[in-house]
Amino acid sequence: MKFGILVNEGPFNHQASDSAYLFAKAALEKGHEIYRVFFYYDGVLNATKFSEPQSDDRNVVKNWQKLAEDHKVDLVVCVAAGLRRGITDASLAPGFRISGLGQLIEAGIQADRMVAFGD
Amino acid sequence: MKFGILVNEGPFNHQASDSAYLFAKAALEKGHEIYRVFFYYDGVLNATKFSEPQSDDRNVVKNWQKLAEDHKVDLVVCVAAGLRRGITDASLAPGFRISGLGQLIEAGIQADRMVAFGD
Amino acid sequence: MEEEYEGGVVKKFMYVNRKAPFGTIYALEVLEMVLISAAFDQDVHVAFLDDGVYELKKGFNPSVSGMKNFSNTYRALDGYDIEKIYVEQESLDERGLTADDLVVEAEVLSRADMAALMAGMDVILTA
Amino acid sequence: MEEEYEGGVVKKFMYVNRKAPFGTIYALEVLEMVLISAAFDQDVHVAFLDDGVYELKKGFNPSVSGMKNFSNTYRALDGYDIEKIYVEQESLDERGLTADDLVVEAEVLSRADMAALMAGMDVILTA
Amino acid sequence: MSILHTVNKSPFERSNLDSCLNHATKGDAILLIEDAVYAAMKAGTFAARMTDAAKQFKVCVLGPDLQARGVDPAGVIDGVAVVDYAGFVDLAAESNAVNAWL
Amino acid sequence: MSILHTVNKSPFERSNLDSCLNHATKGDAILLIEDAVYAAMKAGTFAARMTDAAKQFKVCVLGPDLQARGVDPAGVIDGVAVVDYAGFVDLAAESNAVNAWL
Repeated sequence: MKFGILVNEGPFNHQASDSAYLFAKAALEKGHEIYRVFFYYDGVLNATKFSEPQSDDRNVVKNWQKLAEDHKVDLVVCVAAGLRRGITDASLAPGFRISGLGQLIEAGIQADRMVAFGD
Repeated sequence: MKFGILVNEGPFNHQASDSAYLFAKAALEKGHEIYRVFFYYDGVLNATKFSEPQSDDRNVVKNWQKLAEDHKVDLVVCVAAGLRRGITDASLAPGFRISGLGQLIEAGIQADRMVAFGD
Repeated sequence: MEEEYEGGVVKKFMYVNRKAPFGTIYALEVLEMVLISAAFDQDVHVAFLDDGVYELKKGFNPSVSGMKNFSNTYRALDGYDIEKIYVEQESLDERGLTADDLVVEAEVLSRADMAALMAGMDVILTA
Repeated sequence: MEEEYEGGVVKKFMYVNRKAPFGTIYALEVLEMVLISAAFDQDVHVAFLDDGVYELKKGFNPSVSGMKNFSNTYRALDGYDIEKIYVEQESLDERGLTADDLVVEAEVLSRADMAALMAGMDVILTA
Repeated sequence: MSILHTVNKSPFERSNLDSCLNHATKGDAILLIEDAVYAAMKAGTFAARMTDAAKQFKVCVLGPDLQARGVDPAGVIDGVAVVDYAGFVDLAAESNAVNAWL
Repeated sequence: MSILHTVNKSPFERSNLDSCLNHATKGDAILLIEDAVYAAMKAGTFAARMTDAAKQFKVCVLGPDLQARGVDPAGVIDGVAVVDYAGFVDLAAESNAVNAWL
């Protein structure tokens, strides 16, 4: 089955991003496909390349990047939400791409299920 | 009277930052002093130099910078909260400075009133 | 907004508004989502319940803060062929509002009918 | 944490914990605030009410998510000379908790006494 | 001794305002800002609780936040004062401490 | 036709869970995650509402989020099933759509 995932909140301040990541990982482990992860609202902040969490904490940005690397998951950051919040090409971490909100709607159409995580 | 201000949330997603700015502006207009504005939790995201809001929207980051310029307000971003969330020297907007959480406690001691804005 | 979807699949989408405007950006950014969705030939439903009914209140004027006044955009939704707009009666009642207080002509549904409508959706997007 | 305040002013500070742990980072970052405050010679009070009482619950184990388990830090607060820790009775009751469920020995106050304590503070910091 | 309590969330969505009302003490001021301004409306299920609160405390509401949301000041509960940001600053200055119910 | 509803906030802090319970229909599943797992505890003032809900809906709670918060699965309301992330995925796959009460 194909899942689309929507992430509404940034890393660390809310658990939403962790929950979304663990859901995606579990879905892949069960043989499902992740059609796309779309980052909207403060969710775009998951894609900053400048995050340096403490050594005894998880690294949320790296978690997403590894998922993209290992499973070719499409990580899309909303361009308009990103511009407001300072996520642009200048701050985007490798593994993420910036695109339009239409990519979320398209994921809703193409995926069998959309699952959203937020505040 | 000396006011200290604590900003707990990032720009755009929450009104907290707008409220804090308008409070600070009103206090200055009444002849009070702003001892320091401290940005903690997601509040550190107010200090990104990459934010480019739409032309018909207010520019939260610029609002803070102008306040600092016009009134020499001390805008301090928490180093630990910033590191997690990708606010470091590489992403810091002019007018803000990065320092320790002790600067918040010190503001609490020095200012006559601390006023916090958040989610 | 030039994107066009050619796949031929038509799903029932519901955009659920449950948050008050201005205190957070969710209302505005859900609205941006709804506008984009008009470019895809999908069966779009927009629902307002709980504090989301405040999003449709007449008389917005956020000029002091410089925040965007997106009230007119709700009124323009039918220009995008988005006509299935639903507001929950109980949510209005609890907040002392009536349909006359709203900027759009929406279909007012009971909570039970709103629940039944939601139950038939393929994709539900909330913030 | 080498910062030291030499001004001689001693104010009554209260750090108010009203949020559940893990769902948001507020509990952890308030705790970091409390630890830093130990370096300044102030009269520190730490209060737990509403969902904040969950922060003191025994048995945290966030290993699955890799989030930091900051439970031990509460226990270590007295090592920082932070000894005025208050928990609200009604908040415990509503959540079916008792003082035995907590990782620290805190003074349990009624809601009215908590309100009275708050009323005497100079600086109140919450998240 | 008095405290200025600020509340910024809708009473329909969160328990902040309830918690504030449970912890305010005689003589305190309560200022409703941001989405909490809806609690100042005469109509709706929360009005009784606020009308009662306005008898015990000095309850104020931030005018610019009412205005942004299209709430007519004429619809504000009797005994609740509408203030602007300068009034917010005055309330903070007149109190001994500000307690934000975030 | 059935919906999986997810709720992630404490019922003491926010109205999300209440709103979800008011809009779920017969045959739906409800999964409590993040801070909503507290709603699954046998003790406390919210337990009666959830015990009742567990009779009408398939109510589940995310085990790893219980564990993180030190909530003993033995203290979970009868009729509420504890699932892991794989179980969350199964619930989503078995339903026709997922409705997140954010």
